[in-house]
Amino acid sequence: APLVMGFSQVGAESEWRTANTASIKAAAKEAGITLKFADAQQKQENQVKAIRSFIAQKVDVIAFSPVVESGWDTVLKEAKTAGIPVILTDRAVKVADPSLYVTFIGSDFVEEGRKAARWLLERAAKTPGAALNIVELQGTVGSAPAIDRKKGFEEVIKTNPKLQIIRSQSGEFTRAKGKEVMESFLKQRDKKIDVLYAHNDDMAIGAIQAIEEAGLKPGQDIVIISIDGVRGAFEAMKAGKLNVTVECNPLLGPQLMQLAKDVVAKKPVEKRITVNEGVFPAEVAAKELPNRKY
Amino acid sequence: MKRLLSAPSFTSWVSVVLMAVLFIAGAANYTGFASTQVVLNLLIDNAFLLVIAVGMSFVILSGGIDLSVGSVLALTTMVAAWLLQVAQWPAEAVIVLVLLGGAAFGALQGGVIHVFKLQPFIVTLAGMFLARGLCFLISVDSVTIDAPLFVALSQTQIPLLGGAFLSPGAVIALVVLGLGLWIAHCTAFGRTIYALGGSEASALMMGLNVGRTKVAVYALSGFCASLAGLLFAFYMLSGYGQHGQGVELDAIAAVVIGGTVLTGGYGYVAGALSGVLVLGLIQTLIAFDGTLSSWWTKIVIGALLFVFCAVQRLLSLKKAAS
Amino acid sequence: MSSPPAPSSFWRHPLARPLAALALLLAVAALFVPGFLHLEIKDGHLYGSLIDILHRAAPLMLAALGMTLVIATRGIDVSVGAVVAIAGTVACVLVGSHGLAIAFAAALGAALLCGLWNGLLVSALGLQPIIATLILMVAGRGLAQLLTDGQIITVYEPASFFWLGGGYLLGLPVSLFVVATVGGLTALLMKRTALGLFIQTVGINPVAARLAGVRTAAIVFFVYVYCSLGAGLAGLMISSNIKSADANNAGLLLELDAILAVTLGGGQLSGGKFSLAGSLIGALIIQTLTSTIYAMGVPPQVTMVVKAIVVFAVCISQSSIWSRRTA
Amino acid sequence: MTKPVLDLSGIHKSFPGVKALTDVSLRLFPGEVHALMGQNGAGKSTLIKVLTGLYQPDAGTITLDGNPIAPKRTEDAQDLGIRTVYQEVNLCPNLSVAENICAGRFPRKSWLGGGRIDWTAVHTEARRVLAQMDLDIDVAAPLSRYSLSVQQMVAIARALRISARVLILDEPTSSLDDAAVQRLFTVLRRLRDQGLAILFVTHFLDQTYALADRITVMRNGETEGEYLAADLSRLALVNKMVGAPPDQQPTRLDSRAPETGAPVLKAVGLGRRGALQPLDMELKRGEVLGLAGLLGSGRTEAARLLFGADTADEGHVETEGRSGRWHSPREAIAAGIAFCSEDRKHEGAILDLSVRENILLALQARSGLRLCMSHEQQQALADDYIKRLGIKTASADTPIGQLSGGNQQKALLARWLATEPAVLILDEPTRGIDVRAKEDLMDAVRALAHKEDGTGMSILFISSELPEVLHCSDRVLVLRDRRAAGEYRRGELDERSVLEVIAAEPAA
Ligand SMILES: Nc1ncnc2c1ncn2[C@@H]1O[C@H](COP(=O)(O)OP(=O)(O)OP(=O)(O)O)[C@@H](O)[C@H]1O
Ligand SMILES: Nc1ncnc2c1ncn2[C@@H]1O[C@H](COP(=O)(O)OP(=O)(O)OP(=O)(O)O)[C@@H](O)[C@H]1O
Ligand SMILES: [Mg+2]
Ligand SMILES: [Mg+2]
Repeated sequence: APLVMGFSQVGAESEWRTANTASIKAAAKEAGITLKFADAQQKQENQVKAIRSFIAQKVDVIAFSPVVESGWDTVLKEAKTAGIPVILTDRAVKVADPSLYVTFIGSDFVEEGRKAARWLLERAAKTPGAALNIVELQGTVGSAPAIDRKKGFEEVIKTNPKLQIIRSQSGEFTRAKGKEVMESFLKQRDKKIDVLYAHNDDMAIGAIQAIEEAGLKPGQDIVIISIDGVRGAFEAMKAGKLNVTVECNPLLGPQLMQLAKDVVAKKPVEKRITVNEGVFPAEVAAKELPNRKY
Repeated sequence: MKRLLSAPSFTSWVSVVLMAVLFIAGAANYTGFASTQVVLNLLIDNAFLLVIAVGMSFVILSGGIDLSVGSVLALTTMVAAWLLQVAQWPAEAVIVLVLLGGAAFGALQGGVIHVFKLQPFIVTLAGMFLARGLCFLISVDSVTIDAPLFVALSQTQIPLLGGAFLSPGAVIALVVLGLGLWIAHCTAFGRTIYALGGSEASALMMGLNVGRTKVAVYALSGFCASLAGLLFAFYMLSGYGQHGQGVELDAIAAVVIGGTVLTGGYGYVAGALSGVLVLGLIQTLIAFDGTLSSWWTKIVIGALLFVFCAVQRLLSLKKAAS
Repeated sequence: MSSPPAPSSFWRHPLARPLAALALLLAVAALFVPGFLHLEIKDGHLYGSLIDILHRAAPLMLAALGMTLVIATRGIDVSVGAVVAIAGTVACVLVGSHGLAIAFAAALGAALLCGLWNGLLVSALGLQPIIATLILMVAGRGLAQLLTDGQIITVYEPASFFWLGGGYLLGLPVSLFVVATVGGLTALLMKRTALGLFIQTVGINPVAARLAGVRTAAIVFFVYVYCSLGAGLAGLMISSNIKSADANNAGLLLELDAILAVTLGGGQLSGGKFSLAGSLIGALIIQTLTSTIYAMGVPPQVTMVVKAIVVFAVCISQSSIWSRRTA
Repeated sequence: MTKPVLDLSGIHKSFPGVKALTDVSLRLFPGEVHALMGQNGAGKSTLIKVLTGLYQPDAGTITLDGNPIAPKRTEDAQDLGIRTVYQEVNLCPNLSVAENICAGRFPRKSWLGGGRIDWTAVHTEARRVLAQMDLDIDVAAPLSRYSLSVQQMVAIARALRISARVLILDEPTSSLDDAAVQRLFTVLRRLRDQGLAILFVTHFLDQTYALADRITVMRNGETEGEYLAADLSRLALVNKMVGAPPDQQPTRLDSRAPETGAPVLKAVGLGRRGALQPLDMELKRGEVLGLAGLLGSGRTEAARLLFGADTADEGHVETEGRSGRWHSPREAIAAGIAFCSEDRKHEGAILDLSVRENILLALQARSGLRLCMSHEQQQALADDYIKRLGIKTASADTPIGQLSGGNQQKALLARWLATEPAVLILDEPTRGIDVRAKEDLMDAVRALAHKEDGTGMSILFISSELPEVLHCSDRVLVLRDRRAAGEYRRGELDERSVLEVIAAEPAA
């Protein structure tokens, strides 16, 4: 019988997520794995319910992208008791007993924040002297990527006192809110804005519109850094409106399926598997664009 | 049969029958569906929702609404986690404190509604922002709970026949439901709630204590929300400001599906159970199906909800006609 | 809607308190944020925070207008956000291939269908409004995502598509003219026909309304259709503004804001008397609050608490117990 | 002389724009029935609401047994031993009859039983109090299932259940029939003899004199005076209420309509299961047809079927031009029928809307969305009816909910008169309106029907007041047990014999 995998996805809140889902579904088909897919609509309790139903259905392996890091002990213990291995994707979980999951494959949000900051440090080094005022568009308050991307970014920025975050507000990961908040930032004329750091591409794209409508040139008057690396971001870079995007690779389907097979076959796997993620500055955008699958 | 048809609780019976139909459909289509544990999981996974729905039933029966429950749930998990992990309080003290806190939060809202003669919707909406905001003031990140009592409650399995089990949370929820039924049907307070929902002006003229009842109803709902928060904390072992997003709508939906009229005065607290189970069953069906994309999930939930409500409504209409 | 008797004192007027709340908010913003009230001409149109507020509030105002009527009949429509998503998506999917006119017509047509559906469930089937519209609230966003396969549809062409949500006319955002037109037409409809009277009648006492010969079912049906159409227009505006359709996030929780706007404007959720102007002011209060919070640089984790406190304060200031004391 | 139990003095109360009470005083003595009389809008109900804590007086003192009291809520008044039946039925329609009677003071199980409500005791208790008034209904059924008159009796039963010091009844008899009134009076007399002080508001002079020992007359929000019932003649009482010696009684020209008028409304075997047995009925042009019967005899049901408020499940209705069944009141209205319901609070008034809008509503609903007249015309129409029917209101823009009960009733009548219907169905139209207005109304009814030129309205007149029915009607149809029990021409019968027919045992 084909391998059965239960997969609990966070939701379909962004293009990134949709690409992630698509990759997993396609890879499962490719690998001949029967996929039980459950969408949690951004709620942890729904994920727990889904995992319980996977256990009841006696699937061979469970994989999921946790909505948050904590709160998984009980249900994972149930999975372990039922003898079903668990693979985490996309983000890690905090559990008292690390044997509750077999492996974790996915991105490191803190690292993404750091990468974004490092790019900015380099750029700042090229233009010594002037201080750089940064505005930050945060993700949804309390969400893991928002917390971690902020943390990583701030950690690195601290090393250069000339870099100052002058405003930081939540744009809830959406274009509309990103635009609205950026509009508001632009209206305050006490300090000049030099850099925009957005926690995802969607907000950056919204903010670009706001900057243009304020009569400024995005990418030139204001340097824009964002994270995710979705197609829209590359198009913006190609048009010179975005300076850099830090990739957060959603296409981990094939890797996940391979892992699942290994895990079920009881082959040893590493506890932490990172996916390849790059930093794409505007210069390489045109070349890279045709390669983007999402 | 005729008596059943004419009983005012007919709508509730319709829900039960429809639920059975949903379950049989699931059992026929998906392997592993027709097991005791799947049924019990409905209770285990929705224990917190059931507790909130019981509180919400009272609020809706009294002609009000409480939108703050989801946020109070989150705030409870957050405060509990903070007190346990950061302030290192004993678990028992934390439990008592958050329960009192939830009741106080609800009572405060009830007080504002009564004293200033404001609409419950808007006051509890502000309460919803407030409670959620307070979570983030404590911490934006999620806080793991490792207090032994909580862990024990989280992982205890109460064995039932045939290897199936129930969680302590589910048992607590059932007890709350029982208490709710008792309050609604056997106490003067419960009957005053119905009276209030039937006609507030009349209740006032009948010399019932409208003010105290209103405050108590919201206090009860706040209490249930914080108890649900504790169940949630047992369930997830974490405190987090994003917990319980949209739970208020689920609870309202459950109560209304269970046959309670949103404008108050008509319905049964027991309906909360059938409402919660219907919502849970729909989710379980979808999880078992496992082929739906995110958007088809939403569409199917909507469609099942529609079929359920429409059939329920048509059957009740037929009854009214006959 | 009936013309109130000449107000003996300013505070008796139903719009006085919402207006005062709005003024106070603006005053606070002006005090703490230098240049908040500053307006200048840029690229031939007015530019400044005040314009932003009006511009941003436009979709909410449209939704609030419809919600006002629904609430006046004792109903509620929680599907507004989903309709926003559907209309925006339909427009963005079609505009590239079929042109502006067809895209807009199709979007409004989709919204109309949503309204018909809601109206049918509430008035013909007799479902409770919150459940009837909850169905569309859940499924609607799914339908919108189905159209886009979960992607965000970005529109590059034609530029005229962006005019509705981002263009300017006579130095003011086009969206304002849309709101003014819709609001004006609605007000006319309420004043120059008996619709306003019937809506209130149905909201206050549906039994008596039926006995007086009012077509209660038709009235209820109409308000849901109207509300959805308003939401559809709001959806067009939002997607035109961000030049894309984000089926999952467009108009998320807009229904709550719309209901809040209606109540802040003095509408009673128990049905009956309503004030279109009040709801518009309510919408402006909400947007001013949001903009002020952004402008004052309130940290995002504190935002919610601030919002809650302001909503509490505005509500309590509108409580009827004050007027009784002063009367 | 004994001291008063309850003494109100110098009570002032004003609403925005209206002075409802000015320097009102009232004394209630134990063991006496005290009638509070006054025209519609005189301030009777307002005074009662002040007394029971529902409104706070602007000035004035209330003493109970010599101790000043200031009830802030109705419960306070209840705790002080003041029980009240308000003018409009103020009970909860969703609760059962028994609960409505016992709410607030449920019999409980003992501590051992968990202190929960003793439902058996609740039901027995409810049945006991209802039995005092000879009412034998299913007390477990929701209140909304019963007609207004039954609801009114339940409200009275609620007040009677707990022994109190003071019992206040605001127009308790407005929708009761004679037998029920007599039973109520028996109970009240007994309570009076037990030393209870009873305050009683009514517009029926007969009842006043049958029951009251003392009368306080109110006029325009002021106390006109307090009298012993024995010292005050009827005429004097009316004069004091109205404030001026009555202008010459209008000569009642009884211009009888030609009896050959064509039938404008005909019911053929019209019936509805559980509500009305098939009924044949004919209403001719310019005729007043009275519908008499006991409580629950099916008069309201007949009216509702004729109007399409309920759909009939057998038989049909014939009007000029069409025949069939109504599916909604709209159809009936379009065919020129109007129906003024007995339950003005739930089926008539749109409380938050102005008097003008309330008057205009049916007319507007008939002409659809297009405004049927300009704002000025509306105003003129409303003002016209306010003047013609003597509606006491600050202005046509006052919300109808702020009017006194009787004035609301008149405004609702105006709503239907404004549609100039061919057939007007009046269900208890005199409910709660004062003596003078009642006479005016009956004159108006006859005048509307009996036009010389034969264009008069046809009126179906339903009232629990048999004298009214007999006085007004050209023909009387008696209903008993939900079926027609006989039809009588004017003058064929007197009150006594009709009563016999009405109350006859149903033929087996
Ligand atoms: N809530 C209110 N707001 C404004 N005016 C009111 C209110 N209640 C009563 N009034 C006014 O006070 C006056 C006295 O009304 P009240 O109801 O006491 O009359 P009543 O003597 O009981 O008449 P009826 O015999 O018709 O019942 C009326 O003019 C009425 O319009
Ligand atoms: N005295 C009574 N005993 C038992 N049931 C009654 C009594 N009076 C009325 N009912 C109930 O009330 C219901 C409604 O009858 P209703 O009183 O409306 O008829 P009606 O002839 O219009 O009387 P009225 O107009 O005087 O109220 C009936 O279903 C009947 O069962
Ligand atoms: Mg009165
Ligand atoms: Mg009747």
